[in-house]
Amino acid sequence: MATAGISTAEKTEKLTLAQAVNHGLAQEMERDPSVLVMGEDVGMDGGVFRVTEGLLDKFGPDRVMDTPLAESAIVGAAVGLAIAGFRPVCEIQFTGFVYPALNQLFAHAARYRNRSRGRYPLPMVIRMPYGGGIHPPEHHSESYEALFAHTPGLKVVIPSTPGDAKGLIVSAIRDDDPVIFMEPKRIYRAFREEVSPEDYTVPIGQARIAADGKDVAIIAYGAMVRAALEARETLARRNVSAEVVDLRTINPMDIETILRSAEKTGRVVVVHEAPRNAGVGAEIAALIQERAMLSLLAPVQRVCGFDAVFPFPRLEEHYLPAKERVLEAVQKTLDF
Amino acid sequence: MATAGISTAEKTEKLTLAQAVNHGLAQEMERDPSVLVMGEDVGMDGGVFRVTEGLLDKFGPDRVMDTPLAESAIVGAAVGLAIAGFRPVCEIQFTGFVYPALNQLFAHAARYRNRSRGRYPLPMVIRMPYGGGIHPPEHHSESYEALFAHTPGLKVVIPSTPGDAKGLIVSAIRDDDPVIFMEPKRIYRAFREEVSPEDYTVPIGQARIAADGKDVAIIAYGAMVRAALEARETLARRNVSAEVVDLRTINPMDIETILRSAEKTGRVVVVHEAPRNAGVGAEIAALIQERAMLSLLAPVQRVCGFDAVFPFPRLEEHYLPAKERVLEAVQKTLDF
Amino acid sequence: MRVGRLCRYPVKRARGNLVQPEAVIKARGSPKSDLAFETGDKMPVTIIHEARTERLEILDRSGKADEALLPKLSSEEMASLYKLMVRMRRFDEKALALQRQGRMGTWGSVRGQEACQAGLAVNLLKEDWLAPSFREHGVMISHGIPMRQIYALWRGDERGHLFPEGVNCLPVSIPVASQLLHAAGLGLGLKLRGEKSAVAIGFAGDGASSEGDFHEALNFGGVFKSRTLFFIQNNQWAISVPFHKQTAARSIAQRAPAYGMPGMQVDGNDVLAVYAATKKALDHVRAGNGPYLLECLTYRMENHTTADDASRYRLAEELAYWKERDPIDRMRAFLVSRKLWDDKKGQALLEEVSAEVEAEVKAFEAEPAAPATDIVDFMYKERPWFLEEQRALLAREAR
Amino acid sequence: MRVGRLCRYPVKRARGNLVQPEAVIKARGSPKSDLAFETGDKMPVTIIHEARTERLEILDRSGKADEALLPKLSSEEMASLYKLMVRMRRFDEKALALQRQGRMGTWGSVRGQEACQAGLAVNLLKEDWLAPSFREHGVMISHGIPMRQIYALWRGDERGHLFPEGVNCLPVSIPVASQLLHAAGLGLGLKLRGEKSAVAIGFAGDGASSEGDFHEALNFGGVFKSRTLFFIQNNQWAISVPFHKQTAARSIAQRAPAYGMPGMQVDGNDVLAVYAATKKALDHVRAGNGPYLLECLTYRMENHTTADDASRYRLAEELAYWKERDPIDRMRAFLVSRKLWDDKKGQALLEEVSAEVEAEVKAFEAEPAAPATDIVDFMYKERPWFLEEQRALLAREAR
Ligand SMILES: Cc1ncc(C[n+]2csc(CCOP(=O)(O)OP(=O)(O)O)c2C)c(N)n1
Ligand SMILES: Cc1ncc(C[n+]2csc(CCOP(=O)(O)OP(=O)(O)O)c2C)c(N)n1
Ligand SMILES: [Mg+2]
Ligand SMILES: [Mg+2]
Repeated sequence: MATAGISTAEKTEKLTLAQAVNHGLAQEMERDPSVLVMGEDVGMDGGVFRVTEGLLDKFGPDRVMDTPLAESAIVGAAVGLAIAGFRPVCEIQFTGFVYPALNQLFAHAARYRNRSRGRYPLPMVIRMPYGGGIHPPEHHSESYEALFAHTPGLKVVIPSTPGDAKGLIVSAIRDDDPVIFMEPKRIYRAFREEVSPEDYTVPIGQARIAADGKDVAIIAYGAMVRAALEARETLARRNVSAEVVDLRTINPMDIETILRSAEKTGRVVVVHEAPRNAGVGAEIAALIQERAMLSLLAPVQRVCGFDAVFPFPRLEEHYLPAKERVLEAVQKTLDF
Repeated sequence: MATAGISTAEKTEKLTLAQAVNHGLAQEMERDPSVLVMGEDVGMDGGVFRVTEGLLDKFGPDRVMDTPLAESAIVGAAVGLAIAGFRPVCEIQFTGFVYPALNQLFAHAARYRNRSRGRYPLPMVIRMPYGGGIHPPEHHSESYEALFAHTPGLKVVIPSTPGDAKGLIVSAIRDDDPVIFMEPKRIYRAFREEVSPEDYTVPIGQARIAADGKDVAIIAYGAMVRAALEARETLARRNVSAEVVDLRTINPMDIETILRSAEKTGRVVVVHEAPRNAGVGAEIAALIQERAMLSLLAPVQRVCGFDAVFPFPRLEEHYLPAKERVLEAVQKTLDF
Repeated sequence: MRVGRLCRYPVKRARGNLVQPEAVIKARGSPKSDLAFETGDKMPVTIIHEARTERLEILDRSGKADEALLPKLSSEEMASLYKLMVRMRRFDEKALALQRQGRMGTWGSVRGQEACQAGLAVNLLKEDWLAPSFREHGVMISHGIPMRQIYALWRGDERGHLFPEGVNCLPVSIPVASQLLHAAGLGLGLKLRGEKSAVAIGFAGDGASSEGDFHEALNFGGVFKSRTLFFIQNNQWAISVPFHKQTAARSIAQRAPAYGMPGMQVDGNDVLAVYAATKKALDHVRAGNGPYLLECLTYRMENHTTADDASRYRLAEELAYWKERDPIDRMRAFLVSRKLWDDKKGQALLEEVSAEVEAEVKAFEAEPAAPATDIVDFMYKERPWFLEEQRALLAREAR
Repeated sequence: MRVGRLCRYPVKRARGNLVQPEAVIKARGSPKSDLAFETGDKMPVTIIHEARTERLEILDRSGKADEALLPKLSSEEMASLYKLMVRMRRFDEKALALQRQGRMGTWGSVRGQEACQAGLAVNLLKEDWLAPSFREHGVMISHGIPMRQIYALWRGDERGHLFPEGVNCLPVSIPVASQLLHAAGLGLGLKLRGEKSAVAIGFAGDGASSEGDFHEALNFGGVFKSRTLFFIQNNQWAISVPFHKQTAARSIAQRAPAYGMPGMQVDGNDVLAVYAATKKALDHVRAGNGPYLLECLTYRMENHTTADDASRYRLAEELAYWKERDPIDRMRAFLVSRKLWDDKKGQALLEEVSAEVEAEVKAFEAEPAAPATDIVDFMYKERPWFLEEQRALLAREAR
């Protein structure tokens, strides 16, 4: 049977990032009957972004569960389901609505393996769209990856392409530890890409050189990778060769790749949407100066969201880091 | 009337940090009838650490409220009380139990002034003991200041001495924005200090040079200031002159003082109990390399808690950063 | 080191007379549980609690009223209830039209819930506080918030939230149920201030009732007898999730006993019933008896928001069924049957509210966007150094 | 740019036939609310829900039983209930003694609640799962967890949590009420796995019942008919806060209707009543009828924990009152009155359990501390690079 969401194709297809996640979910549910999908509106509605579309029809209400409107219940019940032998994939409708679930995530999901001395690992995935760019009401544009990165026991993954999205969601589902899987909603459908219908994984913990260069390294993830690549084009015209590193995993970070690019170029700019203060960019800057200071030709620059609430739509474009701000930061490293 | 907690003294008294907070609370409640204290066991019991002791007898149940066991309710109701014209001071019994309140803190307390374009500022204080060192059960040793520092709209204050504790709690209560006030439970009663019975404040946003030096700057806060000072003594015997900076406010950070010490010494070690990854130490290192790289003689070193769950009591001493680890880090900056 | 030495809280080490003499405890009012003397004496099976939950309906769907229950309202007051509803609907329809034209952001329609919000609105005093969720436009414009501000808000402009001085309404709260706690705290604040009339209204939907904050708010309000009306509009859907998947309970109203407060359900498409029920509930709260839980059983006639497509999960026949129970048609039928309304009046009313709505649209669309620096300017009373730097960047880019 | 263009979710842009044909919705089972056909037809006041909450008591405080209600238990079974309680108390008393000597960490005593936990324990099957809070030692040791492990745990050693294979018990959960959600999810998992007997028991106290997670867990369990017994020990105190300050409700049991599940209150100091009530509740859950809410009304005889000093907030006379209602004395009186127990038996039992307890203490105290590297070794299945580095530091310091 064919429904909108799910691929029945034998050969490579052009998919959006949202569809790629959908295909990854469908493939894993097919392969492993212990995989469950649960969350608000994930069933009949297929998720407000249609990422779980078609799964209810294909796998039925025992494996695709519309839950009550209660995020703590979604994650807390998933903990129990994981202990019962399932691999729940929870959807939190927006990152701005994950806070009610933080007690279950921080006090339990992140700690259960450790607390039980390895007896109860929790193979669970918490998916959530994150970031700005869709002009929604308040609370629909948050980027809170630093919270999860700062919490020992969680892994944090953020794809930036359809191909990675499928490979990473599969890895996340197969991972025996809780994985926070943040999806850049801004590029859910921004572009399509050839995605193999095969069963493949992209390993958690490995960054990707999105484009190589020698003068400066731009480290980004999620929707910001595009801003980085746009900046790279402009820089090329100015005869500046920029390398773009797509982090893909926020925790555990790919320290080798980060240091290699830093040492190779001597100049680093980190880009993310989240606020600056104690954000992921701070960690990257701290690590680089700690471990590669002597190869630095300039201080690591950070291009972040403001230390302010994400604005309502009419001012949204002023909040998000854009190509111009990346260029400005790169210039700083060149002029230093 | 005199009860255990509350000072009636006219002249300077030797107080513990816990007593100093208690005196600050009592003085402000005396001065300003809109100040309320609310939380679990803050009334009849005087708080599990006795920080609110005597307040119920002195100010009555309408101003000192034992709440139901519900952290989201404590903070959420405080938001409403602040809008009604009160200045609630909430106690969260331990930082490890603040997670259920994070939705109210992140989605509302931190955003209300901004959301209402200044119409509804929220003068409220959220007090919570934090950190390790008392050999308690799980969840009683957490240090999560980075969460709050990363959330725009909150201020984060951590005293390390009785004198500062009183002056800072008073400033926090008088502040028109929400202040997270984290109390280092480990040193609640570790030592006494002369504290003036006068009405005085210590400004939020200003660090303190706990001890000056010229070869290396050790930046710490809360209970870690003592580890830093102990390290300083040992270093002195090795003819290394260490400056100790007590941050006091985590957000907004005192950038001038931090940079001045960094530029003066060229070597910086940051110490905190919280995990490393995207912690406050990362922000400090990032800021220093960003703004003072040329004066650095070595990379900024971080001495943090492990990226692991705070262990149960039998292994606790191995988790907490101690003098030895600080010395090791200082040596790294000297050998660089 | 002796294990556990450090792990007692410092009870024994703090100063002063820590062990409270019995006298002191008694003086403070014994905290002894009122249950403390209830077991081990009686036998065998005792009924410790009984509860019944009622639903009030006054108008049937054809507009025929139960005379006995008819609230004592003058003809004008009856008509004004109707007028309020028509004004709300016109306001709402306009927003949907603007959204289709790309002149409005995501809009959550109040269509179908006008009776709930009008029946409440006419019982409100100026000094009452609203703690709205995102679907309370109807009662908000009735409580004194200019339409233009709500339009501006959902068009994506924070300045819409700067409500006129003296209009007691909190900003729109989007995390469902969270505002119920603000209403509980505000209601307690009003009590502590010694208010004798003002109360706080906390709004939430059927979906929101599953959140932990719903529970904590009602329980907190109950314990402190806060001056709060918990006003639940059960429109039977939470986006795509129907009420029977939201909870195994048959109603929200039957949760009142769980918090030791009174509660009831009312036909939310029957404005006279909502009027009567709200009046009863507000009398209870205003008198200082503590909070009240009122559930309005209504129906969401539109998509969840303009971002939603309800045809994916909802049957057309269900919608048709509820069209026949439209709160506005029902009240009009009632008024007409009593000769209190006719087409001429209807025409005049429509022209009046349409003119108002058009004027408000003009006004909000005339507003230029706020300066980008507004992003950082309302975060704290004083801007810290980093926001000064970030503000400079925004200002630079603006040039 | 046209405002709002981006702010619709991409309904219109995704591929395929998005608007579900009615047929498909029907085929999936119409999500139509079962309330959808209930308003606008009936008039005027209807009772939509009635609930009564019962409390069961079988033994009065003198140990006299209500014959009619006496559960059908053999003499041995009756005695075994008593033995379980004595074993729990001895285990608990020993921990308190160790703590006073600095050989134990913070200890939360189960004294006074033995009847709740013994009455439940004897109804448990090996395959049942416990989701304990921090005061469930009694039922835990009865369900097969070695005393030494619970001692080790509260002495501050995570290895205590490595319960024996096949003993279905989750680690102790300290954030109150949070474990109720694990029990709800586990109970759903057991249902999905097609279990016909196994159930999950979620434990919480009266204070915990105020947390949002209590509400979310019972509501979730109710919706999914999970195989979960929500077992609430209302010992009337949450540290220093008495039950009547915890909620305006008179009982926890009366909250069952709020979640569409059955519930009752039982005298938690009456082990026969707890036995009977638990049996009834477990039969309901095992049969697949969904969750059950059982409230045991009991009393915390000790300080909250060894870190607490209850004399600061609790009247001596209240404690005295409850001493007269001690669950163990009461059951002994009953057994003695039936010639099922005497001092000789009592002496033998005491010696037996004391010997066991002493052996267990020896065993746990013989355990050397775990290596410091354990701090990082259980965080993830594989250690990431930073934990390798941190492990090296710990190893270095250990040398
Ligand atoms: C805490 C939280 N989780 C998720 C959402 C996303 N969301 C917005 S409205 C909604 C459904 C709300 O249903 P209900 O409470 O019945 O209100 P209604 O929309 O029917 O008025 C959801 C899930 C949210 N706003 N807040
Ligand atoms: C979420 C959370 N907040 C606060 C605490 C601190 N605390 C530990 S036990 C307790 C009281 C619990 O009372 P109750 O639920 O009645 O259980 P009891 O101690 O009576 O067995 C509190 C407030 C906690 N453990 N978890
Ligand atoms: Mg609804
Ligand atoms: Mg209790």
